[in-house]
Amino acid sequence: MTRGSFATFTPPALVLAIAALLVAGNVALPPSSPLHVSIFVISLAGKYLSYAMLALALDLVWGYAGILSLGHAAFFALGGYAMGMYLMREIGTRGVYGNATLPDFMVFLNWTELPWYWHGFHHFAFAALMALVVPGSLALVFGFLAFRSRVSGVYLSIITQALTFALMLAFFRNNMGFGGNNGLTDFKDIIGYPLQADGTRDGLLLATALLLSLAFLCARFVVTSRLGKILVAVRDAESRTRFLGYRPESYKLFVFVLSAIIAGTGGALYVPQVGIINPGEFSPANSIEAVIWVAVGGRGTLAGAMLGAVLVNLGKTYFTSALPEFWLYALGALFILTTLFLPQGLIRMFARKPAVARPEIPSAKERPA
Amino acid sequence: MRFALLLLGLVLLPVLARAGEPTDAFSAFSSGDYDAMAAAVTELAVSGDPRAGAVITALQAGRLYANAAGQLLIREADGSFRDIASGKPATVDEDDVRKIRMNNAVRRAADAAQGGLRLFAADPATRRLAAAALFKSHDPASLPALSRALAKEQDPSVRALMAEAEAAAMVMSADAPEAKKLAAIAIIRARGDLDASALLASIPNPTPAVAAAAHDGVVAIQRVLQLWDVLESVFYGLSLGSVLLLAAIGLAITFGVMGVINMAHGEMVMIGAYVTFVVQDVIRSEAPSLFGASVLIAAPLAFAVAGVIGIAIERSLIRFLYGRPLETLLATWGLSLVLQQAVRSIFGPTNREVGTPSWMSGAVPLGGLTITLNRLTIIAFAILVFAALMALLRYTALGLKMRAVTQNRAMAAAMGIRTPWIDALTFGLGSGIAGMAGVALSQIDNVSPNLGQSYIIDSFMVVVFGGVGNLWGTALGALLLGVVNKFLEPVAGAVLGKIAVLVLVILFIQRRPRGLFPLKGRAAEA
Amino acid sequence: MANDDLSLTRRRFGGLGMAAMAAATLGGGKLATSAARAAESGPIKIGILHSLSGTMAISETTLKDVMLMLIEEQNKKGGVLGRKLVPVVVDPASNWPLFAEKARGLLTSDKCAAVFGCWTSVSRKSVLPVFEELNGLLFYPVQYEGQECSRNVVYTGAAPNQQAIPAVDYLMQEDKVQRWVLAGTDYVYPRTTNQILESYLKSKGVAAGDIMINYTPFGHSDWQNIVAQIKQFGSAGKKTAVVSTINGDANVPFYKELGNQGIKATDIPVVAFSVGEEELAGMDTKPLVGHLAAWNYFMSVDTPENKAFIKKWHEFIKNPKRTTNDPMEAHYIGFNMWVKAVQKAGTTDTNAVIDALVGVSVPNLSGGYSTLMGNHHITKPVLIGEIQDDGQFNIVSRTPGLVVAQEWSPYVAETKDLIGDWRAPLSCGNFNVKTGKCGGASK
Amino acid sequence: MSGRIGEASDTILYLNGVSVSFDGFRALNNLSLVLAPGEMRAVIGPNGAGKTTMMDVITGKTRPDSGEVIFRADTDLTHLDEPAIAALGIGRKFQKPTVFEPHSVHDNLLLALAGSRTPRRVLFARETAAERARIEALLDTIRLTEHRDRRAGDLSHGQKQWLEIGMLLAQEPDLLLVDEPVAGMTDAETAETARLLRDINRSKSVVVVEHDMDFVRALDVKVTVLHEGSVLSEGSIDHVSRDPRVIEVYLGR
Repeated sequence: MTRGSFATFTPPALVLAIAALLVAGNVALPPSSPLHVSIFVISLAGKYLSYAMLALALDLVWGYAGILSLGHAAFFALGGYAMGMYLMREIGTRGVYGNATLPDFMVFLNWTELPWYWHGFHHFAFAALMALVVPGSLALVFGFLAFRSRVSGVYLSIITQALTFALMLAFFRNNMGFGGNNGLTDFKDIIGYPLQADGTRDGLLLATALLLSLAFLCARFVVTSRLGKILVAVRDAESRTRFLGYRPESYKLFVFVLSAIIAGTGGALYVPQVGIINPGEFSPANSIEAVIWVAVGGRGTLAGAMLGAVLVNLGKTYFTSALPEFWLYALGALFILTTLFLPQGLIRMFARKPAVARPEIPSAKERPA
Repeated sequence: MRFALLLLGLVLLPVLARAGEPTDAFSAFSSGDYDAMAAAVTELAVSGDPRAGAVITALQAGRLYANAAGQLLIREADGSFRDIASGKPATVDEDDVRKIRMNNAVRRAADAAQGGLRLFAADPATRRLAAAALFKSHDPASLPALSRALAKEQDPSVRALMAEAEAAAMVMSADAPEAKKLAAIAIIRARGDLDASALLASIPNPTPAVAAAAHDGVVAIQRVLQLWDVLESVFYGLSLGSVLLLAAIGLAITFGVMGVINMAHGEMVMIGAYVTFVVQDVIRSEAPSLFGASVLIAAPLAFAVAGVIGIAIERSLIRFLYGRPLETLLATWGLSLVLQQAVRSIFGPTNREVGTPSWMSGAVPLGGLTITLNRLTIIAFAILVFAALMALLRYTALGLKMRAVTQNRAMAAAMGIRTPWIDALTFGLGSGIAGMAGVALSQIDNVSPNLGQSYIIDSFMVVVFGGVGNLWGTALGALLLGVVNKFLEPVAGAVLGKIAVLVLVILFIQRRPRGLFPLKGRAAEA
Repeated sequence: MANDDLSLTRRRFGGLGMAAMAAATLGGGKLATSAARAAESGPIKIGILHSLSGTMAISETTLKDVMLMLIEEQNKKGGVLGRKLVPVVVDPASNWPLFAEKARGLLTSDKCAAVFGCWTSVSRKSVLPVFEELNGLLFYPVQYEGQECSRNVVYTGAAPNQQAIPAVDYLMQEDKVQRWVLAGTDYVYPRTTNQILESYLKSKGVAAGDIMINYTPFGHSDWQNIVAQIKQFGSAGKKTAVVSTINGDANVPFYKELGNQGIKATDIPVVAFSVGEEELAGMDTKPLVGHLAAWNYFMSVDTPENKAFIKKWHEFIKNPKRTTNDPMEAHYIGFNMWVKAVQKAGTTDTNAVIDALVGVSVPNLSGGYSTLMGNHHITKPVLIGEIQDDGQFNIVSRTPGLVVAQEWSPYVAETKDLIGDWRAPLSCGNFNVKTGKCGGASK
Repeated sequence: MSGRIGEASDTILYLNGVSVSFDGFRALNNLSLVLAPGEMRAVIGPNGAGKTTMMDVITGKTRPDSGEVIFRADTDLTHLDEPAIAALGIGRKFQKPTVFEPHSVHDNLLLALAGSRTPRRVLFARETAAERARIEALLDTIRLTEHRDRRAGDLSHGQKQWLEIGMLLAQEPDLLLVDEPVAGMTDAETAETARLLRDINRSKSVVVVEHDMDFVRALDVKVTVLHEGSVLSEGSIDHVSRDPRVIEVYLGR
């Protein structure tokens, strides 16, 4: 096995193997067995893998194309909302009001008709498509405008943050028709399978692992292709690529849209497993946290990004229970120490491959005031 | 005729009431029945009882007490009690008496009563307050007293207020002649504020002529007020802008000039607010007389505390990360979590009370505007801080060195400037200014561990909008965003207005990818 | 396994997380959750699910502390059923999916017999499916929008009719208010409350033009125009009042702006449903004297129970300045109800406790008894208080009796015929009295 | 318009009255310059004379305030952006060597090879035998054959300069703009570079901006002296070095 194909196939194989083992531990072993995996662990694992997909998406744009998006959670949340809308429609008459067409919160606001943008979401396939199309389209429009006018560096970072902040405020509005602060919740089942059943959760975890692996392979194909080399070239010496006849904006747009679609997929898988989607998912802090997963895991390595997402969230799960009053110290210290002592991320402890060249946005420091 | 009788009655009342039974009124105070209390206050005020003023004043100040037997006592400033009925000092146990509380109805009655009682006070300022209180209560019963007061009044400004109060009572009077009412409407219309308009809109049982005049008056007042509304929006915008500027200006240094993506900036602001809290806490217990100056004392202290913390952060963390700006994001984010939790551990998770000194509270009318003093102070403070910062950078040796280091580190080092020390000081300066912003924000917002988080996004937005590295850009950007926001808000509502501002910033950056004041030429491409 | 003490449980819970990563080699190890939650011996675990960090920490941390105090008290009395109570504190960090995750952990890994927690509606909505799936028991202590009646939740806070309507009645009678500003944060609680109030006011003859409804975002901090707008609205010659459902953080800047623009309670009173002693503790209340709040409890309630409670609280928290507030009383009531129900049932088994809970009466702190009704809401008195300059409330009015909660709004077409009653034989949270069936409007 | 293009008909590059200013500073002031096909031209001038700005204008990085830049007698470059101009056949080497540091020398050349530049094509592009051969030839030209697999960032300064020139050649341009190619090079490397440029000039037009007078002399081509954004003097190196104005502003007495 060559080094390249090792790097390509090991991470998805590991992801699938872990997911399969967890599911097997849940299904095959009786609850009395000490190795039995509880459904709680299954849903946690599903959540982490969904986050890993967001981290993967973010690393694709940040690690390879040098676009530091501080608003990537927006794409994740939009994918989540698309899935949430499907799950809401799927409730049907089992909601508290028993209204067949209108989700509970609309009944509650005395709405009488389903808004136009909710039509079609009772089809799973349509919702799944929208979970890709909506984040992708937003990325396309936003990226087209931003990259065309050569918005870069911190300016780009801050407007992506503004984007997700604006979306958060918009989704908080009850008049938007997405349930306001309470968001979408109280889901019953997905394509006919009850969400609370263990089998469904096992299935969702496997589906997440599978799609994460696919997303990884897709991202890996891109970054190892000639296009991937150009992305890195754009990241480190954008004007050189331009004078070579490349249009960096097209390349950035391509990878930005691809990344948004992967993030949207992550969001769509996340929602059925955590059972709620609320505008809080758009909060800028979430996007910054995703950046931190990538940095902790190892920017510019796809496996590192995924590892970072899983490890940081694992830590969060553990510390919020074990040290409820002090966990923020632990988490904060982790970020500081990683930056100081492991600038290349945790993945470097596992892999010896030399770092991808130091990737930076242009430093404001180098510019005169 | 009845009016004359009333007048006569009022003149005679003081004489008659000497033998009256104000003790009935007194007993209502301790009854706990607020309606009875309100009636008692009104009754007491017109009774002419010499104790009325003292009792009502004590009631308003929360110094009126009653014991179980219904005996009324006034608590003096030194803590001793005095029996009202006898006027003699009384020895009572604190646990046996309870404070007489009011509700809004009683409070209104007390205000109106004080207006009537103080109309003849020696101090013009007191008479002015009395006239204003009577305008607000616009009770026709106060007409005779007002006309007597007007006849005696020498001070023209007090006279004008009394005339307005008389007009207000006149239009509300059921039996005043139409001509007098029309004249009164003219006086109220000339006053031209919201209270005047409210009064004109509520005249009871108007004759057609009165109704028409009142309606015209309301329309005229509203028309003028609408013009003032525009100015008001400008003031609100400048005020919001100055808050944004204060919040952002420290960041304009640590992020804009030094290139540190300083996510802990908000926490420096928060620390400044907590310094204000601590200063006030100490002042309250050690030197209450200094409370008015608490904010002035807190500002330099907050600068020092946040500045020293900033320097410590720079020396222990940031200096290892120069040239890796993105990693400063990670480290400072971690730091902000730690600082928030530390403040939560030390001061508790709940809001802490930061008081507003009296010179900063309230508002002054300026034409049709209501200029709130805390906002005005913050605008002035923002200008002052900005001017001081620009002066420091421009005219001091330290400022020169800072500019030199940020422009060309190698050259500055070659010229003998100790660049690490300057880095630390610059970061400290930015943090210190953030701390001072915290003092100002403590006056308008929650002092809680989350304080910083609510300003960090806006701060970054302002710095980027203005153009990274350009302090003038930050200042203009902040004011512009503030004003735009405040003009959008009435049209679109608070939420959509804010969304619109964000979208405008995004679109603006598309048009000008390097902010309001981009750095041009080859240097900008580096 | 069920006999493990707390520290072991913690470790196991942590191990559980770590296992997710290491599972490839270790398997899920030690994660079994099958044993029945209600083991009949050993300590009883009580979950405390309140945010200790993030935006809600400001309100929720106090509730965690009060729960710890109540549990400590109960243990001094010998616990329940002769078993010690053990609190399990977690931090859901104001993050709604994390609430669901923690709830699942408390129920499956820690096997808590009951959970006391949540503040925001969205956090409750997030954990609700978990409690229903795992048949847990949640005590929810905050006033909320109603429109919910779960078998697995005990709502110890006020439903809208236990707060809003008496307050409006008071203003109409005492202050002769004719014009109303309904100002709220844009989320579900203010929207429901305002919906109910609007219908109620209209039924009392208030014209549509005399009602102004305004919504602001969470954490709104610049109130200049809105306060000016209120002032303007109040200048139409009719007595005006503001009914505020403005949420937590936004209140301090709102009241500061009110004070500075010189709006006094004697001119335009503001009655708030989300401002209690905790919120006032962060403010200089001198300019706010006379503004009102409606709650089911005030710290200033003058009863021996309340005095004792405040004393215990100050001793426990070691700070004589700390305030008490309505949600704390709700936890006090809820906890005592749970204790009584467990004693009645003789077990901590969820089903037995839920059955035993309905009808339980315990003393509240305002000198009466609160009873859990079949709809899993409790009866409460409604108190109206005016803000004093010392940050406390002066109670100016209280309903003569206890008010029974209306969990389903009579002002929403779909819910006006619904009732909830978890007693047999009905055992239904959304029984339609028109159709005679359980399960909402259309069936 | 057609008339002017007619004037420029026998040129590869024709700058006509180009002016650029930044914040009131006139970087180029009515600059005109004509380059014949196959010509190599050296451009010299003191700092701030406008040399780099001229390159920026030609390559589309900076849009002039006025004037026109005609390429191959028929295309006005002032309306095109960098990639479009690069695609027309103009290559540019920066003052500071700019290569893709994380990539190998081989990959740097591969990315520079002429070919489709659209993301779709590039995504699925696989290295062909023809490309490999071309890269080998280039490696030989720039003397980096042995460093084929090294990370470009690890090369010496001079090697980076050559790699960048190699990348320019890989683009197969008709006109090369070379900004200070020998800055920081050893004498041996400088001589080698001069030889390399003369080689290149056999098939392509070249504009070299340089400070190093010995190097310019070694190139032995027509020299244009810029000063304050316009042409001060033009001619052979001996001609311009005798020009008193040039001596005044640049060479010093």
